[in-house]
Amino acid sequence: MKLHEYQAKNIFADAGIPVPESQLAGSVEEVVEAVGKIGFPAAIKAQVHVGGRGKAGGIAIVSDADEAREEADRILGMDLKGYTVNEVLVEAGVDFVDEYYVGITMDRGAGKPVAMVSTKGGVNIEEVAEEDPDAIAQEHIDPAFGLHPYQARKAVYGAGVPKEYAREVSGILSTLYELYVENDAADIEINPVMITSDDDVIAADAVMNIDEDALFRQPKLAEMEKDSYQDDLERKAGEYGFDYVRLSGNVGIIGNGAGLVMTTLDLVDYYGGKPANFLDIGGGAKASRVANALDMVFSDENVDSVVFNIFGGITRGDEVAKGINEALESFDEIPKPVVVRLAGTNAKEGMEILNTDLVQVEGTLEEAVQRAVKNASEVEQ
Amino acid sequence: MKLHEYQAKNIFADAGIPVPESQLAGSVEEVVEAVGKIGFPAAIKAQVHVGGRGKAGGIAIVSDADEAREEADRILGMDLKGYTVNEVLVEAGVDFVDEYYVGITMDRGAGKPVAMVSTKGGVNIEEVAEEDPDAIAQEHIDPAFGLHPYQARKAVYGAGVPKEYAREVSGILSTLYELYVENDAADIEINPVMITSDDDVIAADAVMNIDEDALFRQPKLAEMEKDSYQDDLERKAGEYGFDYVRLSGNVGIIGNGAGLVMTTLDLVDYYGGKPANFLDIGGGAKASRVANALDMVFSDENVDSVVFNIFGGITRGDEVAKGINEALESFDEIPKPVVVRLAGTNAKEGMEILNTDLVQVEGTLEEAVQRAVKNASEVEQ
Amino acid sequence: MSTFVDNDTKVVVQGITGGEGKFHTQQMIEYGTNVVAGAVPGKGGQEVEGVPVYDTVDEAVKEEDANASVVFVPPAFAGDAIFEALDTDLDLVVAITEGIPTQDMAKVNKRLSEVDTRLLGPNCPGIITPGEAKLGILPGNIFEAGNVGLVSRSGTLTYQVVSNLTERGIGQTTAIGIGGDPIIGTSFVDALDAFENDDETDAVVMCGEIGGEDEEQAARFIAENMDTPVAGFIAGRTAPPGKRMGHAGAIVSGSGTGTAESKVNALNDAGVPVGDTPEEVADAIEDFL
Amino acid sequence: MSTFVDNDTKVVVQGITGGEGKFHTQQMIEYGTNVVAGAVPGKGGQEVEGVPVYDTVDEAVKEEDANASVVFVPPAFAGDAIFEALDTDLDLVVAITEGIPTQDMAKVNKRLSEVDTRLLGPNCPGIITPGEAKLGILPGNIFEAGNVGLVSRSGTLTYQVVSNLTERGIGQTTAIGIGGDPIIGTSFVDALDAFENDDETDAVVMCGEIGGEDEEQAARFIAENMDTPVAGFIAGRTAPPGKRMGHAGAIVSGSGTGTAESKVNALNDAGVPVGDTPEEVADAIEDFL
Repeated sequence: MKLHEYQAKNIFADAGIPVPESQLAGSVEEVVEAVGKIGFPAAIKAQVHVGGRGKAGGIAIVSDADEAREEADRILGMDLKGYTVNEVLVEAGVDFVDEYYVGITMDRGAGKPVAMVSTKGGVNIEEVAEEDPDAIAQEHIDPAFGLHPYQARKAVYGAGVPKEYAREVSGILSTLYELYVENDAADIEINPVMITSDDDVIAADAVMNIDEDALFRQPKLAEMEKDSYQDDLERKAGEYGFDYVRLSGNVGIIGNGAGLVMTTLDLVDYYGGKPANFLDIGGGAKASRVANALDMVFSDENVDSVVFNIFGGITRGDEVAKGINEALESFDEIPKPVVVRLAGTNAKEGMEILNTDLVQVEGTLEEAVQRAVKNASEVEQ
Repeated sequence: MKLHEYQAKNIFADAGIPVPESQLAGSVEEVVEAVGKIGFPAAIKAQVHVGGRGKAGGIAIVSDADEAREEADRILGMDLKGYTVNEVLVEAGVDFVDEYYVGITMDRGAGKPVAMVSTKGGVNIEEVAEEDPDAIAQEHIDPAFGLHPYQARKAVYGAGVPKEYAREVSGILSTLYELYVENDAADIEINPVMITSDDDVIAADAVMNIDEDALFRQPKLAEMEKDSYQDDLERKAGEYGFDYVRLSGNVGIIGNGAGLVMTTLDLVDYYGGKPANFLDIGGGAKASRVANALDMVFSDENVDSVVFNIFGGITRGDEVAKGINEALESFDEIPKPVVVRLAGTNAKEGMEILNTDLVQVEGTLEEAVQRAVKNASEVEQ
Repeated sequence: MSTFVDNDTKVVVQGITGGEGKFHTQQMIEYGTNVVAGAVPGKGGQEVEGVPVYDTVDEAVKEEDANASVVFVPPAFAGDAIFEALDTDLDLVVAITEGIPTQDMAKVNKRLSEVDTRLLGPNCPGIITPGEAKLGILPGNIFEAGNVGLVSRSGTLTYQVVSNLTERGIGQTTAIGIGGDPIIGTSFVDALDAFENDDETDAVVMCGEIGGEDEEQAARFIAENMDTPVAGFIAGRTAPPGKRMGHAGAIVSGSGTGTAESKVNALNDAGVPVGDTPEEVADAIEDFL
Repeated sequence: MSTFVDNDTKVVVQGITGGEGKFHTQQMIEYGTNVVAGAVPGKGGQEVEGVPVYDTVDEAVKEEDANASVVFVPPAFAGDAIFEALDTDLDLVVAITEGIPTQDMAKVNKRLSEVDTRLLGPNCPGIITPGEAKLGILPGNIFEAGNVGLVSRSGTLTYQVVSNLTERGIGQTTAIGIGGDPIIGTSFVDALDAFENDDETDAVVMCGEIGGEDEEQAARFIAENMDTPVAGFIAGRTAPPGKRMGHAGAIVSGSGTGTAESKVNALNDAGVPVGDTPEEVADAIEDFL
């Protein structure tokens, strides 16, 4: 779960990491008011979950009120890589002489977090990692001990941060690790840490992604989750408790188990179709959950055809069939053709219950997907 | 450093461990006022750093105001194993059906903390440990991970705590470990944890000893240190920053290094004398520190004779000699005879500086101690 | 020979009194698994499906001589439950629970390096040696004893591939679910190594998916250390970067690591045929035998 | 042969720019110790007593090939400094610092179990192999090369006993200060074991003190494993229970464990003569030789 820059910066500031003076604004008038307080130059930064906002036109530096009004008007409401900008962060401009990168993420291979520092900040750190890996100093963190102060120093000196800033930057790194743990972060980074012309060290950007599996013990962050959805469908999936990812195709996909649903998407693609979504109803789903899943997929206006692929382990075929019947029987006309494939636990019982007037039934995964792809292509024509 | 029961209970209560309603009182009137609020029966408990207060008469249970007044008058000001009672904790009496022990201490041999639970609470736990060690369930704690919840449960079930109290008692144990870490405790225990007739679980006593070496990062506890001294001499030693222990003999002892000072005490005893104190001036002591040490020992009215034993490593004999001279030259008459033995770094230079009109000089440890013992016995006669 | 579990495996079920724990205990017993105890704090003294319940895993192990556990404890408490299991010198711990916070698992991972116990999962369907024992939630009826080993990051995908095999009359030595989380106990390499050393396993199916680099490591291991032929499948070819595809571990990073393409290429380079469909995986295995 | 340190030991001094660090670096160099580097955060690039200073121990080890460190870092930062040293694969870390919080040392102790480095101390005077090298604060001039090993929990008591030996013309192979804290790296047993395996050590002095049970363990070790004769001394016979006698570790518990009596008895039972005075210890050693 991604936090917005302003949310992450609030958390950073509360922990004592210096951030520029800033104010959140949702309208042009609020932006003008904010720059009035903050002064010039000021930055106006789109608050959307998109990397490379700057290049995409989501950030503007303004030097007077007219420019602020103009840029606010341009950015608020704009579409940034599929996300609509509803809020901007108005922030004091920083006159900087250098930019560093500091961040912490989970190294899956090592099974432990890793702290990273680079003096090549302000650019895409993945590119730095590829082109000049030595420019990023790394320290693996033993999660039982946490980040030792000496490790923070070692990373900072190892990255070549000049002595006069080393103490502050390593202090920021140590604080970042505390926040990483306290907030169950998956990633946390500042890119760039700016060195100002006054020799101050300041977090000019803030990225924080939260481990969704830990939201149960992060009530404040869970509150922020509602701001993190890209659109109404994602929000709906969140409310229903589905693992859902929206894609750009027209074949709606529902299944149980991440691997099997991914495989269903892949087969749609393999047989020439375009998946509209990933939707995993999870293990042991009851009829109502199945109905909710169909509601989700039907709500996506891009969907022309649906494939329902269940291999029952804990999930029972009869429950799934009941759910499909319930959902479809509520329609006067089935909105999109639905292909159903049921296998595994109670599949036979499910097939007996299933109202085959309302759905098309196939015996294998491959056949079901091919039929759904065909249905979609027929609608397109 | 020992905390008083009321100090520890405040810390427990802030952490959510249930404690009886209580109020600190320094006078009979305050006790009467306190029982008026708290009701009867009430306990009046001497706040001194002594084990076995109950047996020694430091605790009274009172059932009306007259009794409270009487007992308060008896306990306040009483001498409890050498400590004067200046304050009592007035506490609501608890009607209990069972008493447990929970505690955490450092297992030096294992190099890690150990959590202990016993259903034989309310008595001296060391005696339980000796007579029925199986009655104490122990769980060693990996300090990198902390006390796992399963360990707290394992100790509680292992000790035979009934199921209906297991969750609360293991919760208390987990909280104790948090407090142990947060406060840099050396020991922390509740003896007894009482099960009340209403099935409540409550900490009826509280023991907390703090690692003195960690007081630098425990400012609140360091504040309490001034309440922890037995007498003015200990307070003075605390101000001077000496490792000092007062004993009951009449040979004052000053030296450098714990092992050598202990050895000097042992030799005083071995040669028939009685050590008055342990006083370690530490490594690399300057002249002023040496003078302070002499001031300390002279302030002890029990002291009849002083032995100054220095084996210089970092400590320099010339600095010590200078300090001795300065301290003694300020007297018109030397209060107690001082025997000096200087060896190691700059001992020769020290011997040259030392004003031998004011002190007696010996060449070996054994000779110096024997001379000081003789001096003391002569004063006694 | 079987891998990790067999007739002699004595199982304690952690969380046996919960809905899932109870249901699958019954299923495991029905399959023939030797479930000897349950462990649930505060429920010691009860019985579930005829199995005695203890307050702690330690007691269950001591009283019933268990050498393996299956964890059905909810995510908030599952990390602690795994630590508890790892404290009792078991041979195997199978963590079914989905949704354990990753930082909890990083700590478990550290603890794993200090003990000799093997962890499967978490977020895995468990392990089955057909005809002998199953530990977990896999539907026993689709498996058949035979000579193919299977290792997979995904539950239902495993069932799909197994049914493709079983329908052709190809049975399995052992099927191992290693789990869909970013940090797991047993890796592909560990499982492949076990299959390579199992005389009865003549071929292996490996079902990977996007995220991480376990499949790439497995490919290197296969190329360098395995004589037993392996066929592969990789799920998530159509997954967009930066999106978690159900499994916490199934995510292509924004910088493009963990892609299906990288994994398929690595396996192909190691001489491992990778099926475009589950049927093609079964075809490849049939060719091997 | 020498124990733990010799001519080839290459030393990095942590905290070399502080008063104590500077002074003792000069003293160590003067004694002939091969001090190759210092390590102090933020002071990299400086020189102290002709020795180059680095920002991290890691750098110092890499650049100067050090294999041992001496820690003169103040107590608040010393735990971290020891962790840093333990991260660099040194053979030996000598922690001089007194007053490190015990809970910090419990964590260090855990880390020690994961690495191959030996820790001496903390709160110890260091180690000296007379004529070869000293790491720490021991006054070199009182030592003389010879055939007696010495291990002690106390600094100045060590000097006292050593001077009693040296005055009689009895020299030392190595003198090891293990430190006066409750949790220390190298124990009596470790040091005794090293002396037992050192051909040049013909007798050993062991100076214990009240608190803990290290001396009792050492007594068992001597009885079971040592041919080299040992003479003992135990400080703190007159210490009252519950009072910390200078050293954080020198405390007889309220329940009466850690007494001098228990230690003297254990050593006597193991056939170790325990002197009532330092002179008597020297007498016993003289008898052995």
